[in-house]
Amino acid sequence: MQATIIEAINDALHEEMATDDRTLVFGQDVAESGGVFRATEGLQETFGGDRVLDTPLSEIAIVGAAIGLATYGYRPVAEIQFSGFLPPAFDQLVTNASRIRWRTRGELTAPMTVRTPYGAGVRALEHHSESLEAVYSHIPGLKVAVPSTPHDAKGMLISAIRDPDPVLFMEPKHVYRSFREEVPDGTYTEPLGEAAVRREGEDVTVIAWGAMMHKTREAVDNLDGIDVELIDLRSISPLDRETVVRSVKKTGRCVVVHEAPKSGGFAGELIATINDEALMFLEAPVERVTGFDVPVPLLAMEDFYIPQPPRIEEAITETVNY
Amino acid sequence: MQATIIEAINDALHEEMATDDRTLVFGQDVAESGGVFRATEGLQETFGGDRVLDTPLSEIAIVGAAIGLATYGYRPVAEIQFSGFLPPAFDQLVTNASRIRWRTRGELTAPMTVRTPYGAGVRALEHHSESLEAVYSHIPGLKVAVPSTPHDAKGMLISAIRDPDPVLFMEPKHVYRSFREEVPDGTYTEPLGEAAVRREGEDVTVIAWGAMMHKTREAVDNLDGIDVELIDLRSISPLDRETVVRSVKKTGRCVVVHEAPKSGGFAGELIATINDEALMFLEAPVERVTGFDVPVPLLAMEDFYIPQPPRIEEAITETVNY
Amino acid sequence: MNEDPRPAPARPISADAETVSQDDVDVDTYRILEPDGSYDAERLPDLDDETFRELYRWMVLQRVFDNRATKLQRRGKLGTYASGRGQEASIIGSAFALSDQDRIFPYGREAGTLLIHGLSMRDLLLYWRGLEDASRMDGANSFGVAISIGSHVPVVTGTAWGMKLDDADSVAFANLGDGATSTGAFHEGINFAGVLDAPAVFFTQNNQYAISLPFEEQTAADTVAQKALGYGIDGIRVDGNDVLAVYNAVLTARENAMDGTPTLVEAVTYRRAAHTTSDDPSRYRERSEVEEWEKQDPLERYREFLQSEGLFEAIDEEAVREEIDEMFDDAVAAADEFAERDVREIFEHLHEEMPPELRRQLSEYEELLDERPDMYEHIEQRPKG
Amino acid sequence: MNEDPRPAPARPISADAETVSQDDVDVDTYRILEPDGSYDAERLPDLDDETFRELYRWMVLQRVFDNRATKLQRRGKLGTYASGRGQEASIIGSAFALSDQDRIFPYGREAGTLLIHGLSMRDLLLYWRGLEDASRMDGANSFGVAISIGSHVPVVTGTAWGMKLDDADSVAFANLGDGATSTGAFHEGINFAGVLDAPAVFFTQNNQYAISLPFEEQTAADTVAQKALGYGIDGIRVDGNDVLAVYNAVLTARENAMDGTPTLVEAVTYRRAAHTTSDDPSRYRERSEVEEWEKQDPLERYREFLQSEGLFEAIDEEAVREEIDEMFDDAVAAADEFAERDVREIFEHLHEEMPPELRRQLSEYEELLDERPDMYEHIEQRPKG
Ligand SMILES: Cc1ncc(C[n+]2csc(CCOP(=O)(O)OP(=O)(O)O)c2C)c(N)n1
Ligand SMILES: Cc1ncc(C[n+]2csc(CCOP(=O)(O)OP(=O)(O)O)c2C)c(N)n1
Ligand SMILES: [Mg+2]
Ligand SMILES: [Mg+2]
Repeated sequence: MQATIIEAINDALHEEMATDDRTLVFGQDVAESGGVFRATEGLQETFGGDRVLDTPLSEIAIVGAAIGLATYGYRPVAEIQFSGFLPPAFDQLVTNASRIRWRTRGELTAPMTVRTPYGAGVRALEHHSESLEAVYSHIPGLKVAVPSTPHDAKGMLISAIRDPDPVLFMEPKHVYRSFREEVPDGTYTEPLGEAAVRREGEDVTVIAWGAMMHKTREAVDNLDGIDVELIDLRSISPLDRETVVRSVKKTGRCVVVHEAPKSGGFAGELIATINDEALMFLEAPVERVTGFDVPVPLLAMEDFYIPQPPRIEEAITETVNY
Repeated sequence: MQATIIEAINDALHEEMATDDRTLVFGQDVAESGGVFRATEGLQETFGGDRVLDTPLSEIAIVGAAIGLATYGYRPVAEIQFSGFLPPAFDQLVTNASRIRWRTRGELTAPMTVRTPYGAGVRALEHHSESLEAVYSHIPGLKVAVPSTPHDAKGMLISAIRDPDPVLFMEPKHVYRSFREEVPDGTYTEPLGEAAVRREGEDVTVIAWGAMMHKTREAVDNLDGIDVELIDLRSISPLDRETVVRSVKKTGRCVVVHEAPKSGGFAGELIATINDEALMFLEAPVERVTGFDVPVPLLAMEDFYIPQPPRIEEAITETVNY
Repeated sequence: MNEDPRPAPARPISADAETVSQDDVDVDTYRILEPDGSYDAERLPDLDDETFRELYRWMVLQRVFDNRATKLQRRGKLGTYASGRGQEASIIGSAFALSDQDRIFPYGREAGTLLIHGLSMRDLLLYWRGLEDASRMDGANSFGVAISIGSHVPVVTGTAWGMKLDDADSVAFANLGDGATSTGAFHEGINFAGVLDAPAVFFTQNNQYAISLPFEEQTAADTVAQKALGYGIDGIRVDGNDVLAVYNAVLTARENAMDGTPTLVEAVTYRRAAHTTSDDPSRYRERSEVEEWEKQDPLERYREFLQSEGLFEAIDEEAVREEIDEMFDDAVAAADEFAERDVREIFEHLHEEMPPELRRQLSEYEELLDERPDMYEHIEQRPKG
Repeated sequence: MNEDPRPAPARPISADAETVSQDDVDVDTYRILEPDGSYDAERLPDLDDETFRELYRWMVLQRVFDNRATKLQRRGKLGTYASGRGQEASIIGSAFALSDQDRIFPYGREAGTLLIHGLSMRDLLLYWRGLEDASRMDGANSFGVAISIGSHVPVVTGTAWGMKLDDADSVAFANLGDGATSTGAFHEGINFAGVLDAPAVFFTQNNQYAISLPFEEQTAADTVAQKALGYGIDGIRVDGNDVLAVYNAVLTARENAMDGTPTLVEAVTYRRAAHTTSDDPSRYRERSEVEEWEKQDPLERYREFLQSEGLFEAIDEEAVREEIDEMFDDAVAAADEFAERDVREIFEHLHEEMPPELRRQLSEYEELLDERPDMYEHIEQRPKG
């Protein structure tokens, strides 16, 4: 079928709910109303109120209950309505979700998924536009996935739900509906922990993920005469170091694009990885095209904040001409 | 006077409480009992129960109330008993403390300090040994300081309290009492945002902060024939890029030591900075000596986790011999 | 030691420990104006005639503002908007009970509260247009809007604590929704306020929904007010569609608070509009339910009272509405004239002194914007609606 | 519109909104055994004589274990230890009310609970020696200890929810302290449990302190039990030094919970020991206060009951203590024999499958440990005491 990202996610949830009756979906406004972005539309009708449930406005309890269910044998898929509202539950991720397997030496495990739309560009209110993947990537035991296409959104979400360990599934809400592509019917998985090379090239490696993949692709398409290798990172943690390193060894140049503020952003880990394993192949500094070290502006100014294609183009050109 | 870090902190609090009567100190067990590490000992006796207060077991409320007080004109110095218990208040840091000046365009400001002991090595229970400075460094608007000496602890804490914006002050509890040094009486400040070069050298730049400074110094002292430039980072945010870059341009080699897990750790930002501004000076990859990508083990095994001098020595030697 | 000494409680052993439950406590709903038009004269607040009328005019203003703003949004000239329709008595009644010294912590729906307390209508519109500059809250003694639900509650406690230390004649006043009562921040903030005897008023507009979730599914507690008992503070449950009752309730709460008892007020009302302009309430509630509440319209109820008291004659409702419409038009015009923002604005006001790295980011960006004017093809300085 | 329509509430306008407060609710403390030795025969649980005696033996075990563990710590052979001294009735009484199917969420002081429910004494000692391997909770149906106070409460709710979905004959049982009731996690977890009608028992040992902070300063609420009202669930306040009352209270709570009413139990007791072996309580409380509570010793109170019932004769207390001491000695010996841990242990069990980067970190580290045997000068695999 042809599907947008949001449709693909909805489809993945339907598939997994049908496949494994220990899969549960809950969160704010996910059941009765089908989710503020309609990601969970139709689930309650199909699978009933026991398995698809609206929760109170309690992010701690949403994530905490997911842990309690998962360690008891269920496969919870919790939604946090916007990733800007995940910080209240940060402690549950750090203190319990990511380490219950560790703490109990494998006796209890937390096969749970926390889905949350992230990123700027939808003209929403404050706290609706954050991208804190770098923060979550630093929690050992927590996987962090960010799909950028409908195909991956479905396949990776199914992988996340089936994963034996907790996965934070960050959804690029800016491109939830911006395009359709062919998405296989039925069940399939896309692996977590593997980047995808979207375009092979010789001149420069460009790495992005989530919504930034699309800004980056636009930039790449605008660049004549530069043979870009474009990597969709897809997994922030675990990081597919191999694909990144292999590519940079080939091209000798690299640009990383992300929405989050520059300082402390995930580009740092990528650059450190390149430094570790491909430093001597670098012909130019790795460029970062990122959000600025400020909160995401309110809607009137947010476009200034988001890395736009011309910025990305400049960085690529500069890197190639370095 | 000769003072340990904990004594220097206590002294700084006494000084600032005496200097500015809008300074308040609160947190769990800080008043009546003087703090589990005795950082706040004697404050309540001297400054009274109105200004030095025990709070309930409510990290959200501790940080939240500090914001409310600071925006109302007070200078709160809140203690979070162990940095492993700061995650419940993460949202208050992200959502309110770091951005109230931004949100109100400077009308309201949050001149507040959150003190918290961080790091492993004191044989405590789970969640008592974390080092999440990289996480906090990624929040625009929040300063993050980590002193490593009594002199800095006092001077930087006074700076933090006087800072017009929120400062997270992470104290290396592992070395709270491990040594004394001369600490000036009375009031003085050490700037935030400035690293200190602890030892000049030509062969390799070694960067550490907090408790790791001491492990690192031990390693450096063990290394014969390597002329190390040793940088105590002191401020994680804002980062003193200049000092780092200047040093690496000189030495062409660098090792970063931190306690936190490697992936997503703050070494990434340092390496990215070096990549930005000194890549072509690098004669070897920057080495990271860090905690592993696991939670800090419980007390029986924690020494395995902490970067010990021989590990640091190896990394320095390898980098120099690269 | 017996290896397995426990009796199997699965075979029920009769146990009789007494429980305490919400049935053990009566929570009355305070009301002055009955839906049938009668009222409790004893309870009438001691206001002069003009103030009685002003209350009405401000309720009309809230209604008109909400309508106009919603329309503006539909025309793509405002961002997402959250209407207070149905909650006018709660919004205006509470606002009237506060003094200029009180610090307000808004949660979004209370246009009238902010306007009464000094914010200009232009700035309020600019806020909903997503302009940082408007959150300055110029003229009002107000914190920024707590978009992260419940996140302001502990901050309110801190400010109230400061007021107590200063012996100030004021309170910190939180506006919040029923949804916020499910958050950890609510709990920690109010519990701490109780310990501190802080002069804080936690004013909960229980409009029966947190987006699609009805109050009954947010908590098994029958009321918000009873949550006060868990904190050892006072609770007041008030008819949130009765502006005079709300006024008295918040005055009472305010006095209590200044006397050292923080108070949790629950104004029982109803959100008649969609959650925001992005929401479609037909997905989760029946139109008939809304209609039931329309019959309890707070403006009508209060108008009846004014009429029965002979106070309404001096109000020319038509003229009032026209005046408000004009204010709104002027505000939109002023908002439209508000200069395009300079990119510097998003770099400023985060730190008292901009750190070097941020300065560099700004100057590099300014250069880029110069060199690549096509950047502006990607930058729209307006709501998309 | 009047520019400043508000009356100045500083001139107090009399307002009379009724408040609800904790004075409106009576929270009785359930008790069976009076401190004076009398008891309420009606309330006695229906246990056989041997079980009555087992209750006593386990209380002794808790007491002895705490003493011995504290001493072991003083000798540098255990990490920080948190004693349950004074809370034996709460710890043992609650443990006896639970079935094997119930999942326990411990908070640290309840040695007896874990031992009753199948953990070996060796493993419990290893836990306090900081060995990950012990947190496996071998033999017990238990979650890991919630060292982050309150953090387990929403997890308990989730597990109870799962039990409800499974129609299981069990509850999720949280042990927590009074301190935990101030956390946001407590609030969100219990409120959600109320909404879910989840079979959860939240058992609060109100031992009057959160480290140095007395209960009165943790909350303005008079009791923990009344906090149930804010969640629409049931509360039970029980004398936590009366083992039979605690047993009945938890049985009641458990039955309620399985019938769909989660229950918050407050066991009123006292922490007679230091908070942990790192704490010095003389900094914040008077010895006389401790002595007052020593008079209410839970073991003595229960012994008197057993004596008056003629049940005590069959107990040779000396022998019981000796037996426990021996068990403890054996457990220490077994713990001492527990092999030195291999470094792999800290890399394992975080992921089902170790990610490549972590595998690399491990193998590099193993190499380093080989090459630099002086690493072991920095690595001590034991508590420092
Ligand atoms: C912490 C947090 N979680 C989720 C949201 C998304 N959200 C916005 S408003 C809302 C419901 C708020 O309900 P209530 O507090 O009753 O206020 P109302 O909108 O009914 O006035 C939700 C869930 C949010 N803004 N903040
Ligand atoms: C979230 C969190 N904050 C702070 C601490 C430090 N701390 C450990 S125990 C304790 C007091 C706990 O009191 P209570 O819940 O009453 O349990 P008790 O120790 O009295 O049995 C504190 C503050 C912690 N462990 N977790
Ligand atoms: Mg509501
Ligand atoms: Mg306690």
